[in-house]
Amino acid sequence: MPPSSQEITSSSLPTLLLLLPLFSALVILLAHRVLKGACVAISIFSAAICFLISLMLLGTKDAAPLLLPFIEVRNFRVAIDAVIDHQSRGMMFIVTSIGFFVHLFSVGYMKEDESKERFFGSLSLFMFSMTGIVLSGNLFMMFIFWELVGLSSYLLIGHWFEKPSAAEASKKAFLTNRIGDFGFMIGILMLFMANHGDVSFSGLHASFTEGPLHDSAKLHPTFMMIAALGIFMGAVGKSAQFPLHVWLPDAMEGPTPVSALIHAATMVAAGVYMLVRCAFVIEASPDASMIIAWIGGLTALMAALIATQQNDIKRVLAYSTLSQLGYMVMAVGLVAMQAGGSHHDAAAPGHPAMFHLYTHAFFKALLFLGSGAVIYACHHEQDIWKMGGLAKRMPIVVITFAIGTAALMGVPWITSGFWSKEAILGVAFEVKGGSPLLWIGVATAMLTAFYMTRMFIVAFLGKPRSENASHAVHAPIIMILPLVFLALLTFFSPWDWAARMLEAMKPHHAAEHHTVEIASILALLVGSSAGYLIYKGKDTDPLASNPLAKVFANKFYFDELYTVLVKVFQDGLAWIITGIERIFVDGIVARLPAFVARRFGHSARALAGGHLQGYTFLLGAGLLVVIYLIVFVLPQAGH
Amino acid sequence: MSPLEIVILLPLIAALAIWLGAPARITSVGSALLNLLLVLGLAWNFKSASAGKAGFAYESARIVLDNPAISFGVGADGLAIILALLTALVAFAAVWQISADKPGIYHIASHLIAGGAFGAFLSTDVFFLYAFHELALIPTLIMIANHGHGDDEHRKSVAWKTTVYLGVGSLILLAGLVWLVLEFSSGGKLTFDLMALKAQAAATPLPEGKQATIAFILLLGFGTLVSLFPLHSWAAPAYAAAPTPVAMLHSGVLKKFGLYGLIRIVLPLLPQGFYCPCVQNALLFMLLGNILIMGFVTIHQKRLDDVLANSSVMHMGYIFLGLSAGTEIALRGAVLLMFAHGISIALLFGLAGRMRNQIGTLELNKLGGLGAHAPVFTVLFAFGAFASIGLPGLANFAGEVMIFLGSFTTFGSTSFGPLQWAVVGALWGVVMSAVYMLRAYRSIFHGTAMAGHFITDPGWSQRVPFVLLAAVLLIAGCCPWILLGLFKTDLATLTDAASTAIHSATKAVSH
Amino acid sequence: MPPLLFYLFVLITLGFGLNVVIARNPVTSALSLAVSFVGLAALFLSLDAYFIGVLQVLVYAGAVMVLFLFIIMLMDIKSEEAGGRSSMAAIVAGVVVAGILAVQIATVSGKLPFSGKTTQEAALKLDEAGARWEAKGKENLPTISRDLKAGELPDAKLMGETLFSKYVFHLQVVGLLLLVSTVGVVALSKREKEASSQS
Amino acid sequence: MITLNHYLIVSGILFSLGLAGVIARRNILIIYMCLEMMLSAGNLALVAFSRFRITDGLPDYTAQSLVFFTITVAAAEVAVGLAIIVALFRTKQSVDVEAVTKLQG
Amino acid sequence: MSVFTIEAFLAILGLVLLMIEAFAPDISRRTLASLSIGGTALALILFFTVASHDTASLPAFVQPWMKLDSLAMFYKGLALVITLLVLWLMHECAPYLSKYTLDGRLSEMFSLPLIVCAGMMWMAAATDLVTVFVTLELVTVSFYVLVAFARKSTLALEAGVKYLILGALSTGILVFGIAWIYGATGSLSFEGISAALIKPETSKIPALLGAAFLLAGLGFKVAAAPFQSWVPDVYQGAPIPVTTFLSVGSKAAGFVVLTRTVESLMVEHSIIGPEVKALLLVLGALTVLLGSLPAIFQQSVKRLLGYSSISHAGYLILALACGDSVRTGMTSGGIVAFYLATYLPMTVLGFLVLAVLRVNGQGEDIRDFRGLGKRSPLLALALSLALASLAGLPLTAGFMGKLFVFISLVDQAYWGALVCATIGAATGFYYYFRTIVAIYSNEGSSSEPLKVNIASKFGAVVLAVTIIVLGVFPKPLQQTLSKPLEVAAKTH
Repeated sequence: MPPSSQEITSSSLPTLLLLLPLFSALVILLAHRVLKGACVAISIFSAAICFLISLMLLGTKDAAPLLLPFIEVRNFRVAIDAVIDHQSRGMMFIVTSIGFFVHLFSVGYMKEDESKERFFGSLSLFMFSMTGIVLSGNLFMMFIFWELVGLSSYLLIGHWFEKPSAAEASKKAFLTNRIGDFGFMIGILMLFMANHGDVSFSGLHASFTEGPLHDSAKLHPTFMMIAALGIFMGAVGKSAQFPLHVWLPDAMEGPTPVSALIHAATMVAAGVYMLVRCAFVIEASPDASMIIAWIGGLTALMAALIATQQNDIKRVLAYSTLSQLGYMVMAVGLVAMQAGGSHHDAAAPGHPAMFHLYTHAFFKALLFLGSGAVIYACHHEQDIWKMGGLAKRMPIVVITFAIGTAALMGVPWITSGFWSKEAILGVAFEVKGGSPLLWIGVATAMLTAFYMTRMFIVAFLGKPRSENASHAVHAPIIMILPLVFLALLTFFSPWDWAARMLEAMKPHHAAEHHTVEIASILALLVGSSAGYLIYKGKDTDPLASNPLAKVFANKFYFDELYTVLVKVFQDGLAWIITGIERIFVDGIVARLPAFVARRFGHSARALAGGHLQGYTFLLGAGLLVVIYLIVFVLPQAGH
Repeated sequence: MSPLEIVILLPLIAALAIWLGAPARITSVGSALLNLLLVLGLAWNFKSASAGKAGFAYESARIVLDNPAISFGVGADGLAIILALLTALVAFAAVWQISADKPGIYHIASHLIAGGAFGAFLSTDVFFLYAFHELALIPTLIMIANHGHGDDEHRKSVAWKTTVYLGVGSLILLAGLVWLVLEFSSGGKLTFDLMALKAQAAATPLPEGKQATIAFILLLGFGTLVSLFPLHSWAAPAYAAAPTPVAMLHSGVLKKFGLYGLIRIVLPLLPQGFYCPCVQNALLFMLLGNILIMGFVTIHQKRLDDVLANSSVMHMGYIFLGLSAGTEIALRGAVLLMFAHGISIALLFGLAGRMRNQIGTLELNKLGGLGAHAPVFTVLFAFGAFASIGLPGLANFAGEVMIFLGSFTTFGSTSFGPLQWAVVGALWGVVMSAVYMLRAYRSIFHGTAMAGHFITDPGWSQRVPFVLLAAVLLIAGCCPWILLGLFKTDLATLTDAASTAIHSATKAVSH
Repeated sequence: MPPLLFYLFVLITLGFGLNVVIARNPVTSALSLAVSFVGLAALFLSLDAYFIGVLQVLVYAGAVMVLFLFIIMLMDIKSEEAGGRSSMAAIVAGVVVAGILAVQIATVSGKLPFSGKTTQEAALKLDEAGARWEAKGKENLPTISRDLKAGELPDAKLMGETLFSKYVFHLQVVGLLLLVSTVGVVALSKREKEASSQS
Repeated sequence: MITLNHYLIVSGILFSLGLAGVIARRNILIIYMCLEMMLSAGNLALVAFSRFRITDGLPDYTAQSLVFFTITVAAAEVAVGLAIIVALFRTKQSVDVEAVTKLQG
Repeated sequence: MSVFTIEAFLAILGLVLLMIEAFAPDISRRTLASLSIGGTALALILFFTVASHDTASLPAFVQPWMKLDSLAMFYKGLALVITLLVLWLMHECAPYLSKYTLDGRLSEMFSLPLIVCAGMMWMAAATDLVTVFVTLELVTVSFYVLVAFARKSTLALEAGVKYLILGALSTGILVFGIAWIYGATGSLSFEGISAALIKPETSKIPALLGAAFLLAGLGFKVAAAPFQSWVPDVYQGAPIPVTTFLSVGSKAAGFVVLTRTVESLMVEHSIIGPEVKALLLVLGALTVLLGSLPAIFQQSVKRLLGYSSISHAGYLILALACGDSVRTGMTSGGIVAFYLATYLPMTVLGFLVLAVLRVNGQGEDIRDFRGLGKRSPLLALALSLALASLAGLPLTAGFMGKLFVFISLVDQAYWGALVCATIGAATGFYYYFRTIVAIYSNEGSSSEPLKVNIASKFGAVVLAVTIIVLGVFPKPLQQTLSKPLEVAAKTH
């Protein structure tokens, strides 16, 4: 029978969604010599189409089409299959829309770059892999694309690979993610084993809710905890949670659009997305959810603290991204704690983490692109202390930037950031044992307000502090447009109708707890006013001398610590083990026997020493031995 | 005459022809291409052809000796076909990339090695299976000793080490095989025919203790040839010193013989022995040695060829892991990984060789910034490098992941056995391989180039072999089911034997 | 043979044999070897192997020893040219090896079932042997049976009979061997025609 | 009384004497003499055995004929051997075993 | 036609040639060579065509002493072949050999091998120790002459002296052994000995003593440790053709006697069987080690081949020790014969190349082989084949023999001996490949092509092909040799 239109869309749209960017990536890889500038067009075109498709998808109803049998062994199969539900549809929209805008923005931003073909190719590759993650219907598929986004981020961070810092940053990013994936894989394998080889989300969900794994939380708590934490470790790597957060700030070595798309809005959020996807796994282990929540909270606070003392505009934003991601992860943990082992459908619409992801995606992308515009205007000057007074020179940029900042600080009632943050703090408030996390959240909010104010004031107000700043030029229209669009999205996203339409699962209990509201509003006021008072009209950072501030400025010395760890536990160990391997293993297995053989052979040569007497003696002695053996030994030996 | 015999003889004939003075390059590349097409054809036609007994196709046998019954028997099941495919591909690439200024012996040696590999993979008679592998060793050693890299004395010593090492290994192997034949030959008369041996093994399996002993001897013998830790120390120096085509062929193809032998001979004939706890635990220790210890050793290397050589030693551990898991998924994964690793390491060695020719050194700290000068070269190298660190979409990933999955098929259980712990170690190995590969990649292609240390992109004709290999990596990585489809059935029987053995073993443990 | 004589001849054989080994001068050695062989021949006689005994005297004590002496004279090797003293080690080695070997043989030599017998105990039964010979009816050698009947051992005849009836082929081969050795000797010891630098 | 044992022991001692000479002496001529001694020791043993292994009333003449062949062969060997030794003496002016130590290792 | 006729013909031909040399001194070497070679070839043809395999066909006066079982026929054939090859090699080497002989004359070199051949053929069929002793001495004495013949070369002379002294010593030991065996068993024929050894009343210890001396004496001829020390020196010193003759001919002769002796000593239910077996195992293992390990250091290929022949002797002794292998249906004698048959072409090929190098004024050291791959690709390839085969690489003749030995060892679970055999083989890989690598190495001492006459080329090709064929398709040879099993079955 002919497939109904619904089926067609449900299987062909996702396929298209996947294949278009892949296609453009491949074309660019193979033919960029021929196509030259056309590459850009191809890439943008594919991004645009994807945007449209994801819009079309918004209407469709849930489905789980199989796209490709990847590995098939008799009854076992690892498939590339899409799951289309509210979550993936919403995420698809975020990815493709921001992706599209970033493509546009890049056309302007990368104009002078001589290898922009490579850039756009990698962008398409990223779009492909990200789409894969969003659509993936089982953990393996997710892992596959998980690694692929890692690759594309590696390529994009290292876009200017002649710069050693960029090269190092890309390497660092990939390796840190690899460590996360190590745990991720273990988690997957454990689930694979526990769930009889079925790691599709639907299958897992089924067996966790009423299937064999239903009360695994009680039966084997440790196993479930390790499994959950394994899965979480993947997220830790990808979403740059403590302690694997170190790569994200360095990733700012990449071109700014990349930072906006990958390292702010989408890829880093993939971790959260994945956690929400398999929330039921985490719920199965209260301990795990507790740990996750706390790691999220710590990351949020720590990143916020660090952000207060960064001078590179992009780094400030990077750390704010970290801390917002911390929020989301904390939210995941909190919701799981709230579930407390009992399985309510956590993936149902209205997960605060997803909501914050959604709002954050837009305003953070906006902020990054804005900063990109600023940097572009200031001839790739990134130090905020060398800017200033830009408000007059680029009004639109500044306005959009201000909207973004407001959203990030969570200005009450009008900004998206406010609602999503409230949602998270609300959960923290509800969950018993969540109060410390609540206060961490509030503190983070205060700090956020503080450092954003600081950045805004220092960068845009006052008078220019450098040549570049004073001759800042206004960005071209192609870069302005995305800013505007994103500003609009930022503005409208929290409204119910928008949220419903985009299926951004606006939480049901946003803005209920007045204590929380008051707390966060107070935090906002305190933070921003502090920032205003301290930095108003300053040309240098007054806090720089403060020892505590130094600690923040140096990111709690994490990089130094890790450098030492790598030196000792990797290179040192490698040195030692190599020595052992060369000396002992090779020595015992190979050199010793060889040596013995040579010695023996050498002394055996003496038997043919050339002296007749020696030979005759040997003959005689041999005769003796033979007689002795055969006459006096062997008969007794009892053969 | 079976087409497989042509496949085996063609390279040998080509070598002979070149020796007799035929134009080296044309003959060699031509015959290699011909063989590649032939093998592809056979693979294509395999499904329909595989009507032979026990899933073997294109069978033929010529009696060579009556008692012990030895016959030059060839035949191909999916496993053999895949490895033949690997051989054909790598051989083609290897002979193509030999630069014109090299003497004919390069081509002769390459073809001899290829012929030996074909013979080893395609014979259905234990005797010839063993014999062809040995045949392939001589040219390897001669080439290392006479045309290898490094100063004369170093080359020679490496060559001797390899010679004696592999010699001892193959002799241990021979002893094991002879014992096997003696045990499994039914009714007084000895036979080396694999089918007959299998039949006898199925009819009257040996007591487990004896099985375990023989299996362990064979494991040591084959293991030496595959550089199983701690019998590995010949491999890295040999590959580092070997001339490019030899390195490609030996590390890519010939080395797989040991694993092939284990799958082909040990698993079906001695399942209880191979999967008895003692042998298994020993094997797990050794392969973890391969993965973790060699991983660290590789991280420590300072020259690209050393990195590649050691990494290829390290990656053997994963394939052994697949064997030790023994489930069908894992075994297929192992075979897939054999193929993938062969292609990727051949690609990497080939490119490294080209780099050595142009720059003259492979010292990592003397290189840099090549990415800007030779983008095509860089991309090709990236294919190899990322494949070998198991990036999805390239062939190695599918194999590795299948091995991992196959090791976790103790369904429903929520506790780790030794195998699962080994997998955890292996997963950390994946991280380590990423570390050394990216370090190498970064210091060669990123940053800024040293003065005078430039390379040029390969011209169109020079690209052919590398592009071919890269393409294979991509295809096999994106659609592994194509390869996996080649052997639907033939591993099934084997794995049933294995799984029953495993279960009995686990029972033995649990009781 | 009475023990006394036996021991006398043993003394001669071994004593002069020892002298061969220890004498400094080759001539002395050669002569003592001859004497020792004579003693040995006497032992052969004591074993009723008259023909062998005679052969021993003729071939060894006669021909071979003469040959030796001739060569020694020809080269006129003085004891010092004969090579310096052997090293102590060599001597010790020789003594030890020989001693152990002798002991070993001695221990074994008693182990035979009939090694305790004397010649008297293991007496020859000449008459029945003679009867057997008659029964064989060997016309060509009637004397053998006659002698046997007469109670004396026709050693040479029996020996000859054995050699020329049973061992003809071997005799031929030995003849061949002798010829080969002759030719070899000629080829090896002939002087070169034109006195060239070598030899 | 004199038993076979005595003869065997004598032959054994004679053999050992010869061996001792062969090992200990350096003069090739004397070594050669000692070899002859060893041969005749073998002969003595053979004769003794043949005497005590009485076959139909007579000594075993097969063994004695072997002795005969041994003696003959020994003579031939002596001839060839001395020829070689002479050749050696011509080239090296010495019959010391230490004159032939070029081939070694 | 009786085989004996052929042997007699050879012996007489040898005599005639000797006489010619004696009475017509100015006859050209070429005629001599062609005469002897032609004669041997004729004998060979006759042997393989019309010779009868029936013991009854022998003349009456040799019948009691000879038995024409297939083993005997095989070794006779082997003797003929090797003699022919040696004579041809002699002819090849004549240019450089004549420099070292008296007045540059080689006549004995062409006549003595014929007599040696006759002796070996007789020995192959001998059934009693008297015949063995006489023929063995015929061969040995002729070899004394042959080894020392190129007496103007001091090395050859030295080799001659060493071979002479040690050979005579071994003869003495052999005689003593025969005496004691006779004393213990009362018989000199192999049947008689084994018959006596089956009887329980036979006194064991004296028999063992006899066996010890006998094995020591024969062990010297086959270069078994610890009686092997003469081999390297003599092989290195003797003229190349003579060395070839020694390493194949005399060794084969020694082994046929050893085989028959061991078979009669180790006949089943023999009272001394186990001891002899154990002793042979020990000696075999020791021989393998003492043959291969010192070879690591050799620089002279000729000497190297000497050592290699020792280690091969070790494998053969192990084969003998294992006794008849029921599984493969081959007697130990059959295995030994097979091994020797495969050993012949590779050794001769090796020496042939040495000879060619010598004729081209080169030495015998490994460094003289450098660049041979360029100077004469054909010889290079052939020699590499020969060496690979000596190393026991599969698909060459050398492997099958080793395989049979391995099968026997594993079958009887003699792990110690197996380990020694393995070590030996592994070392072999080293020193043979060292030479192969030298052949194909770049830094050739000189690179002008070698002068190789057509005969040598042809010979090399034939031998190489033989190696391959025996390695890949050993069926016919093995079938001719697995006949002895029935014979053995009949005898026991």
